[in-house]
Amino acid sequence: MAIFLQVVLDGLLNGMLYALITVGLSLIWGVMDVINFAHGEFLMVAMYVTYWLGFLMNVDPLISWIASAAFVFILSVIVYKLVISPLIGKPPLSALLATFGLSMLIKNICLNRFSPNFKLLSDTYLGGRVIPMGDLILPLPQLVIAIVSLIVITCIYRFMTRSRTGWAIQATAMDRDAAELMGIDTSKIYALVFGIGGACVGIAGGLLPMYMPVHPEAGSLFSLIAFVCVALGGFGSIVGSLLAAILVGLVEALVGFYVAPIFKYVAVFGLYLIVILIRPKGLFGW
Amino acid sequence: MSKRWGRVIASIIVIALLAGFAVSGVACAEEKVIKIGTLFPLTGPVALAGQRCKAAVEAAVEVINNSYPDIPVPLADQEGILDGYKIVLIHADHQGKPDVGKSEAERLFDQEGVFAIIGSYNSAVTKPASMVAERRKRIFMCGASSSAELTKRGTRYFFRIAPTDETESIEFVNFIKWLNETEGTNYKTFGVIYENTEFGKHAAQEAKKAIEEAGFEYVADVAFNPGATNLNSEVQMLKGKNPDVVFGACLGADYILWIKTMKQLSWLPKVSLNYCSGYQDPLIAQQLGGDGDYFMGTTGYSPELAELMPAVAPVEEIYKSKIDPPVPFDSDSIQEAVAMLVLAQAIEKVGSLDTEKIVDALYANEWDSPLSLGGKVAFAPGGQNIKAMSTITQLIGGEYRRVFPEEFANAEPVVPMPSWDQRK
Amino acid sequence: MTDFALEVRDLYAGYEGVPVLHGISFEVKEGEIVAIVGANGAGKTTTLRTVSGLLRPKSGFVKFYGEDVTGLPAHVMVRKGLTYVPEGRRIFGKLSVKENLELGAFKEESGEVVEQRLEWVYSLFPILKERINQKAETMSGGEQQMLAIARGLMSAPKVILLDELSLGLQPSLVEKVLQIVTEIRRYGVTVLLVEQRVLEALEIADKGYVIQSGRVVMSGSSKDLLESEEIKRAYLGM
Amino acid sequence: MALLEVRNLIKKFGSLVANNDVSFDVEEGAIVGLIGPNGAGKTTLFNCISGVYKPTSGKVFYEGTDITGWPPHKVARLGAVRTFQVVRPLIDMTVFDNILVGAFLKTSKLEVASEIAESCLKMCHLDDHRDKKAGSLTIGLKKRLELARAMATQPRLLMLDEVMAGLTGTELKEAVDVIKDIKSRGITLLVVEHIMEAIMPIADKVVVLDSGVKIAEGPPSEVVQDERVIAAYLGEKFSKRLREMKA
Amino acid sequence: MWYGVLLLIAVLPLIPGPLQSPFAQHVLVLTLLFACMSQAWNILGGYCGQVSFGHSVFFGIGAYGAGMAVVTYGLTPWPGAIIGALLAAIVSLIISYPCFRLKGHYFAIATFAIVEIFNRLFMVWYWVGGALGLDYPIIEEGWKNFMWFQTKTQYYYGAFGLFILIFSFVRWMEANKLGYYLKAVRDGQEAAEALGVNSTAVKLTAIAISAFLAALCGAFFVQYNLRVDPPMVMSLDMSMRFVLITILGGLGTFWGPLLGAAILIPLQEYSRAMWGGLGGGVDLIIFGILIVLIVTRQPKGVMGFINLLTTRFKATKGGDD
Repeated sequence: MAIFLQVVLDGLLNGMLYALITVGLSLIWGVMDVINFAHGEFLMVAMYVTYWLGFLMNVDPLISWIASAAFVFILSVIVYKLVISPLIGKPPLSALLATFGLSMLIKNICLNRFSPNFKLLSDTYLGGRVIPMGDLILPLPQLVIAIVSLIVITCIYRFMTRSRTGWAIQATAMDRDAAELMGIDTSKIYALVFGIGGACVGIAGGLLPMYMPVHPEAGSLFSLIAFVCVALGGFGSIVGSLLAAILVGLVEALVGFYVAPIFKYVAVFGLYLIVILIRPKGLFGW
Repeated sequence: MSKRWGRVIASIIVIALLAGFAVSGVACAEEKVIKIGTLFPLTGPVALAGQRCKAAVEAAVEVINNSYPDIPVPLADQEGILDGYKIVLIHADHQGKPDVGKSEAERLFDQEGVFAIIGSYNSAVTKPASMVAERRKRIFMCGASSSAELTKRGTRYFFRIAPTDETESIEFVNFIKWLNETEGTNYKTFGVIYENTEFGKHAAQEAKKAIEEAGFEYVADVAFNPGATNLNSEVQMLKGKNPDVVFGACLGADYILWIKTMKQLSWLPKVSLNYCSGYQDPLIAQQLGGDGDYFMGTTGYSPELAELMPAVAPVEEIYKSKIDPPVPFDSDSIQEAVAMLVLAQAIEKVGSLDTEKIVDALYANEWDSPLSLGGKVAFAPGGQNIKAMSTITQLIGGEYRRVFPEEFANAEPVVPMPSWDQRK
Repeated sequence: MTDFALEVRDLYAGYEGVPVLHGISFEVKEGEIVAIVGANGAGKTTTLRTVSGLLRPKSGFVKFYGEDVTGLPAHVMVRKGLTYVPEGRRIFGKLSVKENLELGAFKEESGEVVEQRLEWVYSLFPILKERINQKAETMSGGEQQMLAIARGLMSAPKVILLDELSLGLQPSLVEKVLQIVTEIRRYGVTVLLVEQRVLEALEIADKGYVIQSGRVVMSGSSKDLLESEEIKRAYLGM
Repeated sequence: MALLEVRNLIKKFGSLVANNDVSFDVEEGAIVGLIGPNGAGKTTLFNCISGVYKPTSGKVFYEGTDITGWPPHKVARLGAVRTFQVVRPLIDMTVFDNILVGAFLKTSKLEVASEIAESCLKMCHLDDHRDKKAGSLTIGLKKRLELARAMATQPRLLMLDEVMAGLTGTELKEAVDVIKDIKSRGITLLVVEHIMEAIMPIADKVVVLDSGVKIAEGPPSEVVQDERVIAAYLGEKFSKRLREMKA
Repeated sequence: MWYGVLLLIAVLPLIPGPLQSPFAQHVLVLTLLFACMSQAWNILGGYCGQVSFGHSVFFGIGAYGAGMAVVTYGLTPWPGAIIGALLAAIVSLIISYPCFRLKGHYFAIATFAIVEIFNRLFMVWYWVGGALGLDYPIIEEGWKNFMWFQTKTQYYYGAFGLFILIFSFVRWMEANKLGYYLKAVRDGQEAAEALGVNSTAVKLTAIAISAFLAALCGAFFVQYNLRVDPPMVMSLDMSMRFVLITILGGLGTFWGPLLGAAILIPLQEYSRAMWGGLGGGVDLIIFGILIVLIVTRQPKGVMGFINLLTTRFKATKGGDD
C-alpha cells in the first residue's frame, strides 16, 4: 500500500510538472492555432539560464527561475515577431515547419555554445531534500515545482477569465478579425500569448535544474509529452491540460511500476489514443 | 501552362544539382600525408562523448606528427611516420545515427580517400560503419564501442581496443565473488538498470549471462528509455526488488537522474557497479558531489590511475588543450587515442601504406601501448584486443580509487555503500 | 475641410496579389446614411474592410474627420470612432450576449460608461435584454444580427460601417433590421451601409454609390438612383 | 408514389427540436420550394434527407426505398444530390476539376466524365472561369459552381439549399433560367430559398416551416396569403409587395 | 519533355566523370529515395489532405520486412519487401480506423503517438531485433540480394526504378477518378460526400497505397544501409523529414516532393560533409536557419514560388487577364 501511494505521489508530482509545461503550449495552440515545435527547446533554454545564473553568480533556482521565465518570455516575443507573425493566416503546417527548424537551430546553437556537456547545479538549496511522511517520501524540489505549477495555472486561469486582457485573448482566439474590430490590438495579443506560453515553460525550465541536468537535448521528451497532454486535454483548455497532464503523470508512474518502466510511454501514448477514440476532441475540447 | 513551367524549373534544379557534383570532389594536393578519418557522434544525444573521442584522436595525432622526445609514447620522439609522412585527420559526424554513420564512412573512404577510419563510439553505428570498411578491405579502428558482438563477426579489418561489456560483466561478477570471499559479505541478488538501446541492452544481456553463470540470482531487469523525464518508477522497481548488487548502464544525464532519484527515494543497493560513461565522466562526478560517492565501475583510465601509466600525463595535457572545458581523459576517449597510436605504429612497422600487410602486422604483433592499462595491445582474430584491461574503481570524494583486481588496487572497497542518511 | 466624416479617395486594394479595388472614391457627411450597392464580387466588402483597417490599401487614402487614417490597423480605427460590423455577424458564439456587448466596449475603461451604453443598446434592441445570459451562438440569425449591430454600437462610434445586414435573413427580419439603421442615425451616428438588396438599402439611405468590378460606376441621391433606368434594369430585375 | 417522401420526421439536438413531425412529398418532375424563417429547421431537414444527419425518428423514402440514415454518398449515388447553403467549393481545385468530381459519379473514364463536366460548365455559364481556382471565385460564381457540380452527377432529384441567396437582380434572373432549364431536363427539384420573388413564380408547391413544424403546404399563390406564413415569415410589407408583383 | 529529363537522369551516372564519385551517387540515391518516400506521403498528406506524422511506421515495417527476410530467415530481401509492404498497408488500415475520425491537429498528434508507440514496442520486441537492431551479414552482392558494396550505380538504378514506379503511379492517379476524389475529400469532405464520394473508402485507399509505397521505400532504405533498428526508421525524426521535404517542395503537387528532396537532401549531405566534422553542429544550425527562412518567405513551398514566377512571367508577357 505504501508503495502504491508513493507511486501515485510520484506520478502526481510529475504530472504537475508536465501541466506547467503543457499549459503554455496549449495556450499558444488554442489562441493562435500554431504548433510550437520548439517548445521543448524553450524549456531547455530556461534550464541553461538557471544553470548559468547558479554556476556563475551562485543564484539558487528558487530565485533564478524568475529570470529564466523573463528570459524565455522575451525570447518568445522575439521569435513571435521574427518567425511566427509572418505565418499567421498561412497554411497551419508552415508554422509547424518553421518552429521545427527553430528547434533545430536553438538546440544546435546551445550545443555549439555550451558544448554537449551535462550540466548540473550541484548544491541547490532544495536539491535532494525530502520530507519523510511515515512510509512516504515527499521530494521537496518536485513538491515546489508542483506548487508553483498550481499557482501559475490558477493565475493564468483567473487572468484568462477575469481580466480584460484575458477577455481580449479569448475574443482573439475565437475570431481574430472580430476582436480587432472591438478595438483589440490582436498582434499585440498574439505576441503576449506567445510570450506567456514561453514564460510558463520558462518557469518549469527555471526550476528543473534543482534535480535535472541540463544539456541540449534536455527538452525533447518533455515537449513530446506536452503535445500529448495538450491534445488529451483539448486544445486551448487550461483545465483540460492540467487534468490531462496529471493523468499522464499517473499513468506513467503506475504503468512504469506495475507493468514495466519500458512501457510507460507506450501507455501514455496509448492512453491518448484510447481517450481520443471516445472523445475525438480531447477531454475538454470544444 | 504552369504545369509545364513546373517541369522546366524542376529539371533546371535537378540539372543544377548534378552540375554541383562536378565541383564537389576537390582532392587534396598529394603531399606526404596520410589521411585518417574519424567518425564520432559530434551532435545529437551522445555528442559529449563523441567530441571527447575526437579530441583524443587529435591529441594522439599531435604526438605522432610532432617531435616530443619527452613523452614516453611510441613515435613521439620522431616527426611523423614513414620518414616524414604526417597524419591528417578528416572528421565526420554521424549524429548517433547508423544510416548517417554508414554513409559518412563511405564518404570518408570514397570521397575523402582516407586510409583508415577511427570510430565510432556507438556500437549501433560502429556495426554498419565497420562493415563499409570490411567490404572495401580497409582498416577500421574502434576505440570504445563495447558491444561484444562487434568482434564476433569474423571480420578481418576491424580492430577494437576497449574491453567488451562481456569481459566487464565477468569482471563485475568476479569482483562480487571476491568480496564475498574476502570481506565476508553475502551478496546473492543482482539487478541491472539500463537504457534500452543497443548499448544498454547488450550490457544487460552480458550481465545476465555472467550473473547466472556464476550461480547468483538475477532479480531485477529494469530497462528505461534514454533521455527520460524522470526515473521514479525505475528506481521504485529496484527498491521493490531490493537487489544486493546493481549493475548500471546509464549514460550522462540519465546517470545523474538515476542517482538523484535514488537519493530522493532513499534507497541504495549494497554495491553498484557501472558500465561506461555516466560513472566514468569526471565532470559528472564533480557535479554530483557527495551523491556520486561509493559507486563503482570499470575504469580504463582516470587521473587516479596516472601513477600506473606515467605516459598519459603529457598526452593528456595536449588533449586538454583541444577540449572545452578541459577535462582529463576518460576511459572511452583514451581508447580512441590508443587506437590511433597502435595504427600508426603498425604503419611505421610495415613501412608502407599496404593495408594487407598492416592488417597482418596488427594481428601478428604485440604493441606497446603506454596509454593502456597493462601497457600492451594485441589482437585476436575478429579484432578484439586481448590485452584489454580495466580496473574496478570506487568513487570517493571525487577520486576514483582502485579496488580490484588486487594487483592494481590502492584502496579497500567500502562495502556496503553507506546509506544516504549516513552521509553528511 | 472637415465637412466629411469619411472621405475615401482612389483606393486600391486586394488580396494576395489579386487586386479587387481599382480606385474607389466616395465621401460620407456627418449624420448621413450612405449606401454602397453592387453585385457580388464588386468589391463592397473589400471597401469596408479597407476603410476599417482590416486590410491595408495599396494606394489611395482614407480621411476620417479630415485626419489621414490610411492603413491604420482596425483596433486603432475603433479607438478613433469608426466601427465596422462585418459581414456574417462574426459574434463570439461561446460568450454570452452580455459578454459580447461588453467586449464591444473594450476600449472603454470606465464601468459606468459601459453600463450606460448597455442601457442604450438594450433600449434599441429590447430582445437582447431578454437574452443577457444566453450563449450568443444559440440565438437565431436575426437576433445574432442585432447583437452584432449592438456590439458595434457599444464602442459609441461616430461612424458605423454595416456590411450585408440582410444576408441570410428572412424578409420580415430584413425589414426590421433596416428600420433599426434609421433609428441609429437619430442618435447622431453616421452610417455607411453595404447591401446587396439594392432596393431596400436605397429606400433608407440618403445617398448611394453603385460599384462594379472595384470601381464606382454611379452615384447620387438615393431618390435619383432609385429612379434611374439603369439601376432598375441591372439591380432590381425589373 | 412521389419521388421523395418525408414521413413524420423528427430531429432533436439534445433538448432542441429542430424538426418536429414533418411530412411532405416531392412529386417527380416538380419544383418544390421549402421556405421558412431562419432557424426554422430547413437546413436540418435537408441534412436529414441527404444523410448528413440521422433523423431521431421518422422515415425518408426515395423512389419507395427507405433511405433513412444512409450516409450522404450512398444517397447521392441513388440520384438525390444536394448543394450547400454555405457554399463548399473544393477551393484548391479548378472550376472544371470541381465539376469533374461530380461527373465521376456515373463513370470512371476521364473522357466520359470530361464530356459531362463540359456540358454542365456550359449550362451554368461558367465557361469563362474554367481554369480558375474555385476558391478565388466570387460568391455568385461559387453558387453556380455548386449547381454545376451537382448537375454533373446527373441526378434525378436535385436539392438546392439557398443557391440564390446574395444574388443581384440580373444574376437572379439567370439563376431562375438555369433552374427552369434543369426542370425541363426532367429533373425534380427541392429548393430552399429566401428570395421569394424568385421562388414564387417557378415553384409548383411550397412547404413552409416554422420552428421545426410544417405550417403550410400548397401552391405559392395560396401560401403567400396564408396568415400564419405572413406572421411567421413574410411580414406584412413584403407579402403586400409580393401580391402586387403577382398582380 | 519530362520524359527527356528522366532519361537524362537515368543516363547521367553512366557518364564517366564527377558522377562516378560514390559520394555524389550517394547523394543522388538519397535524393531519389526521399523524393519517392515524400511522394508516397504526399498521396495521403498532400492529395488527400490528411497530414500524418506516422509514416515512419510504414517505412519501418517495410524496412523490417526486408531486414528480417535477410537477417532472420536468410532469404533474399524481395519477398520480405513485398510482405512488409502488404503488412504496412494492413497496419495502416487498422491505424486509420480510429485516426480518421479526428480533425486537424488532433489527427497530427494521434499519428505522433502512434510513431512513439511503435518505436517503443519495436525497441523491446526481440523477435525483430529489439534495441539491438538487425545487422546484415556479408552475403553475395548483386540484384538477387539487392546489395552492393563497392559501387552505388546499381543502388542508383534501384532508386530510380522506385522513382519511376511511384511517380508514374501518382501521375496516373492525378489524371484519374481516384486523384480527383482524393483532392475532393481534402478540399471538402462534406461537399465530396454530397457528390457521391465515399470519403471513408477514399481515405482508406489513400493510406493503404501510401503505406504500401512507403514500405517499399523503407525496404530500399534498409538494403542501402544494411542495418535496421527502431530509431533509424521508426522515429518522429524520420516522419518529420518526409513532411518537411514535401511541404518545402509544395504540398499536394506532383513535382513538390522531388523539388523538396533535391533541395533538402543535398543541402543536408553536403553541409554535413563540409561542416559536420567541426563538431559544433554548424551544419544543423545552417539547416535550421534555412528551413525557417524558406518557410517564412514562401509558406507554399518551392512550387508556390514557381507558380508565383509563372504568373509574373505571364503578366510581363502582356497576356490578357
